[in-house]
Amino acid sequence: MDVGKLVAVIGDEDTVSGFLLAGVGHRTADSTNFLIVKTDTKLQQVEEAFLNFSQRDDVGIILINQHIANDIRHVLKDYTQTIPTVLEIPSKEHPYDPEQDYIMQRVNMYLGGGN
Amino acid sequence: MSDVCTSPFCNAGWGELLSHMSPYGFANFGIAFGLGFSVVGAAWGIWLTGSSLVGAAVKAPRIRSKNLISVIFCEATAIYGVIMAIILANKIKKPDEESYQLPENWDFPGFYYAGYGMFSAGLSVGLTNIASGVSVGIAGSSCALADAQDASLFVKILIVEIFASALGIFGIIVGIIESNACNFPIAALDNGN
Amino acid sequence: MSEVPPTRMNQQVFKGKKKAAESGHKLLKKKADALKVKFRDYAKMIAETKGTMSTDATTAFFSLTQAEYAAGNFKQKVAEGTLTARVRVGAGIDNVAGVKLPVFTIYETGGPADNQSLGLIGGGKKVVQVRERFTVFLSQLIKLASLQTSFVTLDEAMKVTNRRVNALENVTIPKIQNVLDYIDRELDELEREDFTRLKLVQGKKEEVTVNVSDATNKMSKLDINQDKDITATFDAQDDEDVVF
Amino acid sequence: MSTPKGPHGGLSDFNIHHGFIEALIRGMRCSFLKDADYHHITQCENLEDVKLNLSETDYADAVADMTVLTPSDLQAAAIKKLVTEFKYVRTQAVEPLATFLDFITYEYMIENIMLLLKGALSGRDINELLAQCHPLGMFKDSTMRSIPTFEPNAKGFADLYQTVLVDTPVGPYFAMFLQESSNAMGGEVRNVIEEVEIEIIKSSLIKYWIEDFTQYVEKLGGETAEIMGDLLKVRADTNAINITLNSFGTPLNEPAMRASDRKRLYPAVGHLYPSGTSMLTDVATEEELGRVLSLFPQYASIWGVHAAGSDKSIDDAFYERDVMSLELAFESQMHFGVFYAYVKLKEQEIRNLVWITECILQAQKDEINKFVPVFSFHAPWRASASKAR
Repeated sequence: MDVGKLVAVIGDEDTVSGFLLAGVGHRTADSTNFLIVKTDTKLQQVEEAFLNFSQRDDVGIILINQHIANDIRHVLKDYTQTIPTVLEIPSKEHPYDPEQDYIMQRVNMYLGGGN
Repeated sequence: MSDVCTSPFCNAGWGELLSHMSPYGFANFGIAFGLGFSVVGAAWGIWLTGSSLVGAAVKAPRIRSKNLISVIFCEATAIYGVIMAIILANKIKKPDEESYQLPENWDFPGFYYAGYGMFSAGLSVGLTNIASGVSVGIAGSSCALADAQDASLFVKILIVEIFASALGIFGIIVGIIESNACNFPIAALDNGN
Repeated sequence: MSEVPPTRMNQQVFKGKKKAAESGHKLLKKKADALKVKFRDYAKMIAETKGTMSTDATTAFFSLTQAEYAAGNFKQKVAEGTLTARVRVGAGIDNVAGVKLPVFTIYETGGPADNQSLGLIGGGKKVVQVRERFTVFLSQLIKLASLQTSFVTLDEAMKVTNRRVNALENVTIPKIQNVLDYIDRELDELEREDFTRLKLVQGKKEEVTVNVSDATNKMSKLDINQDKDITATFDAQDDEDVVF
Repeated sequence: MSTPKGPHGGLSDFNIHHGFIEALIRGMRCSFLKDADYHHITQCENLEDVKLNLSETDYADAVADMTVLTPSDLQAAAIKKLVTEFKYVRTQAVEPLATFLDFITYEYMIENIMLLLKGALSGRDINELLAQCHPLGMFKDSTMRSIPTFEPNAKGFADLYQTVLVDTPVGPYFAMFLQESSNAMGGEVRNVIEEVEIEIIKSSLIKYWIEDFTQYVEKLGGETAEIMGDLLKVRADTNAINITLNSFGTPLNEPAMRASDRKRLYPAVGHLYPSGTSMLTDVATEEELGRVLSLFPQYASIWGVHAAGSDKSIDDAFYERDVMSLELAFESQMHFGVFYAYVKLKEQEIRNLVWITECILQAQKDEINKFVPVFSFHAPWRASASKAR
């Protein structure tokens, strides 16, 4: 086992390809650390992949496209672990919308309320 | 060539073959070649033009009636052949008196001249019309393709086609002039007059 | 509170408790403030990083588009073949005011890149550009991930600290104060009771001495006048003092 | 003087067999987007407008049933349209054009075969892989049907290669590659495919394809050999240059690999072959590559674009040059080059459309005009030619 944890990616083809090129991809005999979500990918698959990544102890960060995160928001809401960290990232078709990001909501509330 | 034929009935070669052919035969071959080659030229041209025209009209149907003119140009070469054939056919006259042998004072030079003349007139029309037909065909094919892309090119290429078509006219003009001098003698020459 | 026996001993104990609670409150308050400052910093940093992240993301995705224009559709090939993670994250720990914050650091194994010859026939340079852009984006994201984890952890820590501060301020200290007050009151009461008792005892004692002296006087002199004198020495007003 | 003639006919008899089909493909040339169309599309604010603009072009049918236009959907629809057109032409073609057209599809077949083999090896669902294949490079129906029946494991994979893929038209290229590599590696088919990178296998196959295609075109002779031969030579050179340039920074550029592996990828045809390619073998840095290319005037200018380091990349320069030579193929009649040119130019157009829609989608207005339009009056070579006139 190498040192360091993996970065898992759940996203559309562009996002996943990009990160794979950056070198996060890891394929072992029975599992991968990424999931390409296409239009015909079932929601259940996404949920399973997310739960799987979040339970693996070699995963440090889970990157997930925001529009996909919105689809499995019900799962994300119940997610309370600190590690792996779930990070919502923009995708090509869906520019980043801070309004939908749970963390950004908190940040804005705090900064807005604090000022 | 070990055994050279020495009999008087032996064929002495192409020269003898050609000189022994009847001038009527030559004249009629002239008509046949003139018409036949012209029609071959026309058909060839129409094929070249037609296939391109049909193909190009799939995507640009507007060219279909305009470019029929190319087909008509090709057709014209056949018509030249037909005209020439009719002119030549009218010039073949059989002798007034029917006999097994031509009389001694028959105008043999004129007779042969007419035969060879009409043969070559027919051949020149036929060959020029093949060339003309093919060249009109190629130009017409390009015309159809060009017109399909840009309608303004049609007239320009049509001029090229007209020049190609003119090649056939050269042939028919020369052919007519050539055949003008050809008169089949119909009676024996008047001796002493 | 009633279970606390109001003794001097206990008073001392509770005074100590109060002092401890107050200093604890002060410290926690300080910690809460420190956390709050940090928390604000993180919040600001997250807001900033998320802002730059979205521009990074745009350039990263656009480089992908450029590469696709130059190299054709190569995306499906990226996920093929064996892959070994070249970029991993190391988890360190940062300490802010006693709160342990997880920190991710980008960590490259230095292994060879997968599918190195992508775009060999054309567009290879653009593919390299995609690798670079996405690596930048990724490092940005990893930074953000640290910030975000810290943010959540700090948030949690702050909640706990604030709860403690509030608990000390609003529950524990008043409770101790109440106990102290009660002990004070009870002790005062006891004191006053003692005083009365003492006075009574004193009065009784004096009565006894007077009676004794009366008896001796009676016995020695047996004089009625002397009896009057004795009552005169007892001032009526003096007596009132002892009457409750 | 006689016009050069091959088995497919010359000026006077080409049309007898191929006149209709050539006219058809030239008629389809109308369907390329015009400068004005590009102008309108690049002005669009969102993809809805793009769709609206496209419905006035030849892509009307392709975009008609799309509710939301996305670049990838547009690409798929446009490729589908191209494939329909190509299939139509293919069904009308007679020999030797039919074989020529098949040669065009082999390039895509190579791509597909690689995808299938590599995908099957990493245990992907084969039906999913089939969906990703380029439709132009689809195999025969019977082959396609039999591919999913193989099990996605090592044995099934070997069976797949030995019983099905060998019989496909690109099978011989594959056999050649395997023979060449197994001499070097001494391994089995499976090992070779597992160990060699997909792009390198693909490059080798493409090299064999170019060589084979060139040979066929030479055999056809005439105008086709002249025009199509040149297109293929240029293609071969482009590949050689790109392989060299893109190998920098990868193991292929290591001195030992340069002569053994990289040299093998250079096609044995082209203007650069053989003196140029043998020089390219020893090239290790960009500077050296530039020095070699400066000996070849036609590539010196393209290299100049790269060396200048402007925001135009060498790929753009190659595309520009390709589009120019492909357009020029349309300038001559009665040869087969137009069919190849049509497919390649359409591909360029699809690339352009994807580029434009992506730019609009990602709000990159500054970049939107960085594409190479097809049959544009503003193309640099046309513009400079008309200025000179």
